[in-house]
Parts: sequence; C-alpha cells; structure tokens
Amino acid sequence: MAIIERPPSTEVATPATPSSSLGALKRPVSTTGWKSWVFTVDHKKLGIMYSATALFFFIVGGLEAVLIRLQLAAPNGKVLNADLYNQMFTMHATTMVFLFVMPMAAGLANYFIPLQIGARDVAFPRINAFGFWAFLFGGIFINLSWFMGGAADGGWFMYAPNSGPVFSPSHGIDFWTLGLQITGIASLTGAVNLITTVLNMRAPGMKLMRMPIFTWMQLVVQFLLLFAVPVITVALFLLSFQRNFGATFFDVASGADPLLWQHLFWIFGHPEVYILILPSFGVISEVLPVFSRKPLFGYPFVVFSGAAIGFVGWGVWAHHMFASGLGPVSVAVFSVATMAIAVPTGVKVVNWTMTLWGGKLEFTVAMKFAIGLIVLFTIGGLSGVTHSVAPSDTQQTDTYYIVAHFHYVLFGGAIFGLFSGFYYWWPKVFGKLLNEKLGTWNFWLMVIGMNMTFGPMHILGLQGQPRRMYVWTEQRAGEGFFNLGFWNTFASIGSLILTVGVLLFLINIVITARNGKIAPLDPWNARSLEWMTSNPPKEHNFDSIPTVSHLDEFFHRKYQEDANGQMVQVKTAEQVLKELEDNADAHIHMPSPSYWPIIIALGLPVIAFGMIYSIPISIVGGVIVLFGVYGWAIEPSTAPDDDFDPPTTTKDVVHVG
Amino acid sequence: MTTETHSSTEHGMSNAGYVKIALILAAITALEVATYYVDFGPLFMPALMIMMVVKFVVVVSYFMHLKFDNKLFTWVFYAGLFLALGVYAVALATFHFFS
Amino acid sequence: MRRMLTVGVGLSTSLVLAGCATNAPQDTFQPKGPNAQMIDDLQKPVFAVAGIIGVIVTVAVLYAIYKFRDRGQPIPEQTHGKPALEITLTIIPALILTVVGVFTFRTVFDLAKTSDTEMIINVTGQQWWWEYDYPVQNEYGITQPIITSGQLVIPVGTKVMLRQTSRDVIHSYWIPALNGKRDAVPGRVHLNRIEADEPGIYAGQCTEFCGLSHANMRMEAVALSKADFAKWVAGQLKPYTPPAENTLAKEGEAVFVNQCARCHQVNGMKRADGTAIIAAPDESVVSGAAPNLSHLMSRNTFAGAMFDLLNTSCRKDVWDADSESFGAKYLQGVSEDCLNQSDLRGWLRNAPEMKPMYVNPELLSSTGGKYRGMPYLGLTESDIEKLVAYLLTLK
Amino acid sequence: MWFTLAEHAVITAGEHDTGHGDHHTSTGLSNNKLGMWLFLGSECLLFGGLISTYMLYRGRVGEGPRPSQVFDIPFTSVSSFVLLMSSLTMVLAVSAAHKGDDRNTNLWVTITALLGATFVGGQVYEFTAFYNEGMGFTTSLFSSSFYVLTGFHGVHVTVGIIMLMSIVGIMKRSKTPGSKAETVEMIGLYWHFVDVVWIIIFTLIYLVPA
Ligand code: HEA
Ligand code: HEA
Ligand code: HEC
Ligand code: CUA
Ligand SMILES: [Cu+2]
Repeated sequence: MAIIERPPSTEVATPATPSSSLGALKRPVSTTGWKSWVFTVDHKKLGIMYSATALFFFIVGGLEAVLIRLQLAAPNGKVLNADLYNQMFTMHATTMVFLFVMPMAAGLANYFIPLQIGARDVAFPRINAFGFWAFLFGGIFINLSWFMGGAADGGWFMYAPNSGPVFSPSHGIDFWTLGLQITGIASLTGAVNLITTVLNMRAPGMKLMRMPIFTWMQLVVQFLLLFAVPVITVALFLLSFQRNFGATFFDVASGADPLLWQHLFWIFGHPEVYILILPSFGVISEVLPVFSRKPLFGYPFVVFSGAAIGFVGWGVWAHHMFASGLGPVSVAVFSVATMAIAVPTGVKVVNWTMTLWGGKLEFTVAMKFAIGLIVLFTIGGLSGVTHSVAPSDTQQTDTYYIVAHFHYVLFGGAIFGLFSGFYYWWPKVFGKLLNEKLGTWNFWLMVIGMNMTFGPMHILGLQGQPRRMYVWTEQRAGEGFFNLGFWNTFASIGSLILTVGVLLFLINIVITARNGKIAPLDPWNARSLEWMTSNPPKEHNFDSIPTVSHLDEFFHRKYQEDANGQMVQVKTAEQVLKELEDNADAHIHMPSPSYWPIIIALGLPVIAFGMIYSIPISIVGGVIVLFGVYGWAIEPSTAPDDDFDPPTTTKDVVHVG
Repeated sequence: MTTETHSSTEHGMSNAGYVKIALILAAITALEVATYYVDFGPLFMPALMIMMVVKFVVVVSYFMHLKFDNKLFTWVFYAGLFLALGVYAVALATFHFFS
Repeated sequence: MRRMLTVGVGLSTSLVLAGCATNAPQDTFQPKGPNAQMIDDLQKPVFAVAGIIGVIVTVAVLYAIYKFRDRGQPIPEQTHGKPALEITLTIIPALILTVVGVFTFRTVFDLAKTSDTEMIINVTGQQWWWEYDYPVQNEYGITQPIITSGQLVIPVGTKVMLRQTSRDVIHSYWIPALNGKRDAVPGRVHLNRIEADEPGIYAGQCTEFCGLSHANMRMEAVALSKADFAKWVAGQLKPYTPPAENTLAKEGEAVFVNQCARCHQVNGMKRADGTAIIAAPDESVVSGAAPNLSHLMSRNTFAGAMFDLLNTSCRKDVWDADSESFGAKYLQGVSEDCLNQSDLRGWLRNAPEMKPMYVNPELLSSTGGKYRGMPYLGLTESDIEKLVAYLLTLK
Repeated sequence: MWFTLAEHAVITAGEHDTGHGDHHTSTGLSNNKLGMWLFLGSECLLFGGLISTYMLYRGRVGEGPRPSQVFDIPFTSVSSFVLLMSSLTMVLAVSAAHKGDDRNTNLWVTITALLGATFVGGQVYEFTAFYNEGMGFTTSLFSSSFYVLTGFHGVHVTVGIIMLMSIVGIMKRSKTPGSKAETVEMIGLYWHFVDVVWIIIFTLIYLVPA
C-alpha cells in the first residue's frame, strides 16, 4: 500500500507492507476488503466515502422533505403532529445543509483537488481521514436523537430562547448542538488541509491563475469555512453550556439579549450559504467549457468574483434579521450591502452565458444540469435581491417566499451543480459512464419537479403563508380555485415528481454498476488535469507529475493551433497519458494507512454523549481521544523505508503528503 | 506567493534580541498595570489600547517570526484577525455597545 | 431543448394564473394603510426589475443553446473573454442596484418615523397568543388600562404605535395589509407602527417560529371608525356585572372562580366576602400570563385567533360587511345565538387537544411544573354547560 | 472543550513527520507551518466571539458581584507576566531546536511548560477565589461569560503544556538530534498565540473598567 514500485508496469505491483509497529498497534496493511477503506488515508477513497455518506443523508433529508409536503398537501394535515413536524423541518434542513451539501462538496474537493492541481494526495492525509470519520460520526450522532426521545425542534437556525432548556425540554437540541460541533471539527480540519494542499501541493507551473475554477472556488469555500466555523462553534458552546450546565447566555430573565444568538448564527450562516453554492459554481464552470468546446469566458473575472462573493459575504449577515428590531441604521446598511453581492454573482452568470455563446454545445446530462443551474439559480438569486430590499423583506421574511428563494438557490443551484458533477466525473471515479438516457429523464423530472414544488412557494409566500407551520387552514387560503390550497397541493405533487427524479439517479447508479458502459479514457474531451489520469486514477494519481504551462493544460496538450489559427487535435488522450507514463517516477512513496484517525473520531461522539447523559462517559471519550492522539503523534504519517518488508532503498523515492 | 524563500530556520534573531524584546514587553505590561493605579484621564483608554496592540504585534512579529517569514503567513493570520475585528465590532455596534 | 421552452412557458403561465387568483387574507400585495403602502410602492418596481432581468437571462441562455448547439461546426475559437464587455455587464447591475439602494434607504427611515404617533398600544406575545394593553390615553376615552387578546382594535386613520415585547420566546407581529413584520423579543421593546385607512378586519399571523403551536398563533387587527372605536372603549371599561342569582350562569361563575380564576383575570369579579379576585397565572404558566376574559364576548375569536367565537354564518356577516356597517356589526359582540358552541366547549373540555400545547406533566420537569398554554382541566359536561353560560355574560 | 483539545492535538502533534525539510511544495513553505497559521487565523474568530460575548455581558451581573469587586489586578498582573515570560522561554527553545541543540531545547521547553503550569495554577486559584466570593459559573451573565472566555483560554494553555511535555518525551526517544525542530517551532507558534490572546484578555477584561 505504501510504496508503489515502478508504476508503468501494466501489472499492479504488489505493495510492500510495513512490518514494525511504531504506534501502539501495527500499521494496518490491507489493500483490499473493508479494512482498506476504514483505515485508508487515500484522498480518493475518502472522497468516495464522503460522497456516498452524503448521498445517503440526501435520501434521509429528502424523505423528511416528502413527509413535510405530504403533511401540507391538504388543510389540517394529519400525517405528522405538531411536535414531529417541527422536528421534521429542523432535521430536514440540518441534514440537507450539514450532512448532504457540505460533505458532498467536501467529497468532490477531496477527490478532485489533488487531481486538478497535479498532486498525489492532500497535504495532511491522516487529518483528511479523521475529518471524514468525524463528519460521519457527527451525522450519526445528530440523527440518533430520533431514537432517544425526539430530534431537535427549534428550526435550523435554532433561535434562542426557544432553543433553551425550558422551551425545548427533549434532548434533541443537545444532540443537534454537539453533533454539529463534531461535524464542525471535520469542516475545520478539512479547511486547513485543503487550503494547505491548494497553496502548497501544486504541480510545477500550476500557478494560481492556471488553477481550474473548481479548485479556485473550493479554495474560497475552504477559507469561508476556516473563518465561519469557529463562529458557530462559539454559538453552539454557549447554547450547550446553557442547556447542559445551567448558564444563562440566552435567558432573558437574567438579562441576556436573544439577539446575540442571531448575530452569532448568521455571522456563520450567511457565509455558509456561499459555502453551499460556490462548489457548484465551480463544477459548472468546469462543465460548461468542456461541452462548449471553448475556455471559460473571462476566467479571471470568475475567479475574482468568486473571491469577492466570499469577501462581501461576511458583511451582510443581518439581512436575516431585518424584522428582528435592529434599528433603521443597521437595517439600511445591511440592506445595501446585501445588494452589493448581486454584482459579483451577476458576473458569474454573465460569464457562463458568454461561455455558451459562440460555442459548439453538446448537451450531455452534465451539461443539462449546468445550464439548468444558470437559469434556476438566477431565479433564486433575483428573489434574494427582492429580500435584500429591507422594507419589502419585512413582508416576505418567514413566509414561503423565502422558502422558495432558498430552494431555488439550493436545489436549483447547489444541487444541480452537484448533479452536473456526478454525471461529469462519474467515469473518472468509477471508470463507467452513467446512463445518459436515464440521466436525461433524471434531469427533466428534477427540473419539472423542482419548479412544481418550489415555484408555487413564491405565490404562497407572497399571498401570506408563513413558513414552519405544521398546518394551514382554508380560512386564510383565499378564494377561488387557484387559492393557496391549490398551490399547496400542487407543490406536494411536485415533490413526488422530484422524488421520482432523484430515484432515477439512484437507479442509474445501480444499473451503471451492474452493466454500465466502460468509459473511454477521455469520454468528454475534457480540458483539465484530473483527466490526465487513468479511469479510475491509480493510487498515486500521476505516474509522473506533469509540468503545467497553460490554463486547461490537458486541452492544450491535445489540441494546437494550426497555421490558419484553427484548433486541431494533435494528440489523443492516450498519447498524452503515455508520455506521463514514459517518464514515470520510479519509486513513489505514498502515505500509509492508519488506525488513529477513526479512533480519535470515535472518541468525539462518546464525549458528546456523556455531556448529555453523564460526565463519566465523557471522560471515557476523552481517554479514547487522547490515546488516539498519542498513537497518531508517534506514528510517522508515511512509513519510513526501513519499516518495510523487505526494506526498500531510499533512492529515487518521491515523497508525498 | 511562489517565492522560494526557505522557511524560518536560518533567520530570526539572536537570543539576546529575544531577551531585549521580552524586556520591552515586560515594561509595557508594567505601564499597563500602572494605568490601574494612576489616573491618566482621557488618555486612559487610547493609551491602554495602543499598548495592547503594540504588545500583540511585537509578539506576533518577533516571537512568532511573522516579520521574517513568508508574507503568506502574515496574510492568512491577519485576514482572520481583521475579519474577527470587523464582524464582531459591527455586531457589537448593533447592540449600541460603543455609544 | 424545446422542452425547456415548454417549461419556461408553463412557469410564466402559472405565475399569471397566480396573479388572478385568490384574494387571500394575508396577501402582501394589498396594502390597506400608509405603512404597507410605502412598502408596496417600493417593492412593485423591484419585482418588475427582477422579473425583467430574469427574463433577459433566461432568453439569453435559451437563445444560446438553440443557436450554438453542436451542428458539426468546427471547434470554436478559444477566446478567453472580452474585458470591456465584462466590465460593462458588471457596471449595469451595479447601477441598477444603486438606484434600488437609494429608494430602499429612504423607505427604511420613513417607516421608522415615530414622531407623529397618535396612539400607543402595548403588544405582548407569548406562547401562543397576543395580549394587547391599552395604556391610559384620555383623548380616546381610555381612562383605565384596557387589556384584551387576540384581536387588536384600532381607530381608522390613526397612527398607532405598537410597543412590542414578549414574555417567553421570540414572536413576530404581522398584519400584512397594515405593515411588515416586527419581532417581539423578550427583554426588548420594539416599535411597530400601523395605521388602517378603512374599517374592517385585517388578518395576521405570528411569523417567528415560537414552538409547538406557532402555526396556530394568529391575530387580527380590527379597525373601527373613530366613533365606533369610542364605543368599543366604553364597552371595555364597563364594570363587571355578576350574573343574576339562580341562573346557570351564576353556577358557572362559581366553577370559574374555582377552576379558572387562578389563571384568567375577570376585572371586578369579587369573592363572597367582597375581596377582589386576582389571577396569578405566573404560578401556573411559564410565560406568566393567560388571556384576560373580562370582555371575552366582545371579541370574535379566541385562543390566539385560532378559533372563531362566532359561528359560521354570524362570522360571515361580520367579515363580509362593507366598511359602513362593519363597525356596528362588530360591536354587537357574540350573542348566544351566534356563539360557536362546539369549539368553545371543545376548548373547555380539553384545550391541549384542540391546540397543541406543552402541558404534559411528564415533560414539565424543565419548567418547574408550569404549563405552556392552557391545560386539560377534567371538567364535567355540566360544568362546561355552566361555564359557557357564564362566559356568555362577559360582554 | 474536547473540541479544541482534539483540534490542537491533531494539527500540531499530527503530521510533522511528513514535513521533513527536503519536501517540495509550490510555495517552498512547510505544510505544517502553513496549516498552523491557518488554524491560528481561524482561532481569531473563536476568541473574537468569546470576547465579544463577554464585552456584551460584562455589565450584566444580576445579584452577583461586579467585575471590579472580584478582580485582583496585582495577582493577575503577576500571572500575566509569567505567561509573557513563558513566550520568551518558548522562543529560546525554538531557537535552540533550530540549532539542533536538543539539550537546551529540552531545558527551555520544560521551563516554558512550568511557567505555563504556574499560569494555569494561578487561574485555578483565581477561579476558586471568585467562587468563594459568590461568583459561580451560573451566577450571572458576567460570570458565565467570564468563565467561558478565560476557561477556554486556560484549556488552550493546558493543551499547550501537554504538547510541550510530550515533545520532551518524544525528543528523548528520537535517535536523530534536531529532528523535531519543526514540531517545536509549531508548538511555539501555538504557544505564542495563546499568549497574545491573553494580552488582549488581560487588557480588555481586567484593565478596562466595565
Ligand atoms: C445557496 C445558498 C444561497 C445563495 C447563493 C443565496 C443568495 C442570496 N440570498 Fe439568500 N438565503 C439562503 C440561501 C442562499 N441565498 C437561505 C438558505 C436563506 C434562508 C435561511 C432561513 O431563513 O432559513 C436565505 C435567505 C435570504 C435572505 C433573508 C430573507 C429572510 O429571511 O427574510 C436574504 C435577504 O436579503 C437573502 C438574500 C440573498 C441575496 C441577495 C443573494 C445573492 O447572492 C443572489 C445573487 C444572484 C443574483 C442576483 C442573480 C444573478 C445576477 C444577475 C443576473 C445580475 C443582475 C442582477 C441584478 C441587477 C439584480 N437570502
Ligand atoms: C440543500 C438544502 C435543501 C434541499 C436540497 C431541500 C430539498 C427539499 N425541501 Fe427543503 N429546506 C431547506 C433546505 C433544503 N431543502 C432548509 C434550510 C429549510 C428551512 C428549514 C427551517 O425552516 O428550519 C427547508 C425547509 C423546507 C420546507 C418548509 C418547511 C416549513 O417551513 O414548514 C419545505 C416544504 O415544502 C421543504 C421542502 C423540500 C423538498 C420537497 C425538497 C426536495 O427537493 C427533496 C428532494 C429529495 C428527495 C425527495 C430524496 C429523493 C430520494 C428518495 C426519496 C429515495 C427513496 C429511496 C428509496 C425508497 C430507496 N423544505
Ligand atoms: C393553568 C392556567 C389556566 C387555567 C387554569 C385555565 N386557563 Fe384558559 N387559558 C390559559 C392560557 C395560557 C390560554 C391561552 C392559550 C392560547 O391561546 O394558546 C387560555 C385561553 C383561554 C381562552 C381563550 C381566550 C382568548 O381570548 O383567546 C378561554 C376562553 C379560556 N382559556 C377559558 C378558560 C376557562 C373557562 C377556564 C376554567 C375552566 C380556564 N380557561 C382555565 C390558561 C389557563
Ligand atoms: Cu408566536 Cu410564532
Ligand atoms: Cu444570507
């Protein structure tokens, strides 16, 4: 596993195995079977694990959404009671935001950033593994509450004092708070890791302004995470101390100000929404050029507008608090600041459209989702601009009009982008092409379903239906056939179509795994570095690290201008890859698997569990963590050369990680 | 960002230099504590803030080598610092903390 | 791609359909007072601008995918962008937004104006109903504080300042026809100004998630002509008249004193020994309050405006009245014939079953045994019969 | 608390072994060092949030004592001074480590840990004194936010002490002298950061009157 000998040989070399024990345990050595996954530090395996887990949580969050829609399909719904409904929308949002979109983006980042910048792994492979396990255990921990007396029921922004122990006596919010703390650790370690990777691990010649846009947008996202996660960490700690140790941070009777929570939450929360969307912006900025057969229009503008969004995104959080009673000065300032964000985002929309313009468009499923994003996200973005007008927002806030806004940007934006990425990168990861025909159905059902579900919510909201209502009544639904009742039912039907659409994707995965088409080396005639590897990539990604001299390096290796200024193909993908193979590094030293990441991560939910039920359990968890940390600290991340059986020579060793 | 400077090992300061800096820091601390006993009038707050910032910057620049190290580190750290200052100051301002 | 067009067309048709629909009571596009009007004047052009931009982007994308689809053309020129175009298309949105920003700024401050207030009402939110407290204002004949709940009664054409707060969690006060929302936050007082142009009932809803029955926390603003308002005030200030001896209502009063008076205040009610009966809801309810029932039958709704006190036909009569006759109809209050018996009896029989509230004794450990909402009291049917008779006397 | 604990352990004790000097990176900078600085940037937002919470609530004392009634400025000045001096000994340790002088490194690291322990000891003493004066964790908003802020800082110092002690042990076991220089430097960065946070806390919380 750890050392790869002579990669060019067609046979996969049997990896040498570390023999001695440096930590408290012998190093794990399996290269197959479950152990090869559980103890892996390979960014690609971790990427797959992140994504697979996220997909699972998507289904969970989606089922919760469908229950919400069934409850609201008719007046005075009886599917859920008030208590369950409140848990349902809280957990739906939590699951979708923290356990689906964020980790899915982290999965793609993990898998593709090293490939896109020409690296063999991330900067800190073991931290990477730890991050995944922390996310997984955190996610399971939050959802455990369903079986331990009820899940969190305060809404995803968990406003105090409604989230305090008096008003939410079940343990749901305790699980929520501590679970998010754990997934927060995962995000933070991930951010440190990926930023370091992008800044430090680029292939020779891969200047910042030659980096693929996906990597760029992820870089911005990781910076947002780096600085936003600690803010919610503070908020969650204050809430935990109030709920579990009797502090009074949000208890008005003791003189607290409930607006403190709102500020802390949204200082995190607004950057968070860009954390959710920018990865998808990155994906479609890769996909659109490939299937337009021309470079991304205005690459530097897209880069800088991404950075600008990340930056301005810090100055607008109070637009979620226009009705909170901030006073007119704050409201006016934040209102105008919020409008400013539409400008860099508009730059992106313009550039995508201009990328299509004059191209030679091929409508693969990935491309369809990308184009879908442009239109649907713009609808959502524009309703966002109508919220940013503070006086209007006082009519809109906490109605379904807001729900419409954020589902358009999240579903039509973030999720369409991710789906575009799935179809685009599937052959890279699994070596097989997802079925395009089924994919087309998948796409259209999702487009129709999503517009049917969330489109009417604009109407519902503007006609006065508040959000977070477990029932609505005919009395406030208005007259006529097309009253709010009609649109509620319509939206619920839409959500079922949406479900079928998503289901088709799952079916597509199964069909593809069973008997999907083996992907050619370069199925899309792609442009960036991740395609300059085999499908799926070898464990060490590149036989030799390419030297980069262009944006869209791969394209420029395949195509050159002829005498008339026409682009003509000069090499096939196979030839390009062959060149890399011919110069293969003889002896590549990859980071070795480790037990410690999962052990440390396992300690975290134990500590959290103890904080809710009994402190001694926390101490046990603390001991597990400490034990793991020590094992980790004395185990070298890459097994040294004399730790192999038989020992290898150190000559020509290429270190990674 | 692509400067090939090698990390901090070779440069930095002599041990005597570090001791000197520590002495300065100690002196400032003494002054700070003095404000508690002596009435500085309207100068009190600004003086205290300036001393705090000076101490902060000195430790970060010299003990933590930021002054000698790659600019990237400075950039990353101060980005976090100024972001924190900015958002929290604005948040406190909405509570009329400064007025 | 043609299907994409179909979807686009479908979408815009559905939007048009929506436009000619409903007349929902909480429609945000039907201002009935100057504050809501100010918002409306601002939002309509903004919606138009957003709509136009949306159409432009959509059409541009659709045109591009039609025009530039792969028809076997050669690989296009590898252009990397046109900075001049880019910059232009950055500046245009910035300009549009500057204009919007200027108007937004102005409206924010216009709406926040408080100097010309004509009347003050204290509004307090709690799980899951609103309490209105009219401080003494002699110019309106309010010579003693009036405390009521569920329906906010205001004179038309009067700039009313709501001073909002909450007794437990955050709620939000929202009567779309009169103004946007303003949160009622415990420990803070937020100002919210409303004014109605015409007599009538304006529906609203609590719009900050406030726990179990957030969905059932509604409210109504009732605007009366100035003369009618004076009559309403006089009615609220009427002293307590105990029910006549040997009536069912009198028996009901006894039950009430026994069962209800610990939480619900009825102003002027006295014990046999002549001492006043003062409710102490703070001993039983987390928020420390229960609706004042002194003039229960002067309002049309109960329990956070979740239920009507009027039966269907009488309700229709009031709601559909034109603005001339509305006041008189409203001031009639609830007579025995018009009473919505089933809901009121249901409420007395088992309130938590009618409206989800936190009253399960097993889950009250964190509240020191206090209820959140009105508990199940285990009344007999005959007690209920008596209570209804009694409540009907509370005009 | 475990949050910060795990965090530091992972990042600081963690990946050092991969970063032996001869590594190629695009910026020529060490991964560990960059990672550490990123982490410290992130910590600014954490402490910023805690400090702001304290600032907002410092005057809300309810029935409990006011800040000026409990703070013992001379005492805290001394412990602040101790922590400040531990930064000096830390930087001397780093300097020795870079010279490959394991003996002196060990010495200075140990002294640093001792100074740190003195500071934490002082804090424990201070907390006890406050508690005896009627300022429990849940007494008032002021007390809760004070304890959370200084407690978080104290946990950071404690984690630093643990790392310092561990590195002494690890260096003793190591066969190649000077091989842990980067780890020492990394712990040093962390340690100094914890010191600068205290510089701010000492001024804003103790010296500025509420
Ligand atoms: C992916 C996530 C995402 C994204 C990208 C956005 C993007 C934006 N959001 Fe949204 N938002 C959410 C997720 C997101 N939002 C969520 C989840 C909530 C609710 C949280 C909750 O309450 O539960 C929310 C709520 C929310 C509110 C609070 C509403 C309320 O509760 O009252 C506001 C208010 O200003 C707002 C504004 C905006 C704006 C101005 C943008 C802008 O960034 C949009 C910019 C894009 C465009 C404008 C379109 C393209 C531009 C052009 C074509 C150029 C020309 C345009 C103009 C000149 C106008 N959002
Ligand atoms: C990324 C974020 C995201 C995503 C993707 C979604 C997706 C969906 N959301 Fe959600 N939503 C939020 C984020 C998101 N939402 C947030 C932040 C809130 C605010 C919560 C709050 O107020 O606190 C919210 C609130 C919210 C509400 C308002 C609740 C209320 O205010 O009372 C509604 C109501 O309709 C809703 C509906 C839906 C629907 C129908 C989907 C659909 O798109 C879901 C589609 C997916 C599926 C349907 C899964 C499909 C797969 C299967 C079902 C497979 C079945 C498989 C087997 C049987 C093997 N959402
Ligand atoms: C423990 C306290 C408590 C007791 C005892 C109690 N109630 Fe209530 N009652 C409440 C609370 C709290 C509400 C508000 C509930 C809501 O609307 O969510 C309420 C609401 C009502 C309302 C609706 C008032 C309005 O204006 O909306 C009526 C009518 C009422 N109660 C009648 C009674 C009667 C009759 C009794 C005695 C048989 C009684 N209550 C006993 C607490 C109590
Ligand atoms: Cu009160 Cu929602
Ligand atoms: Cu936002």
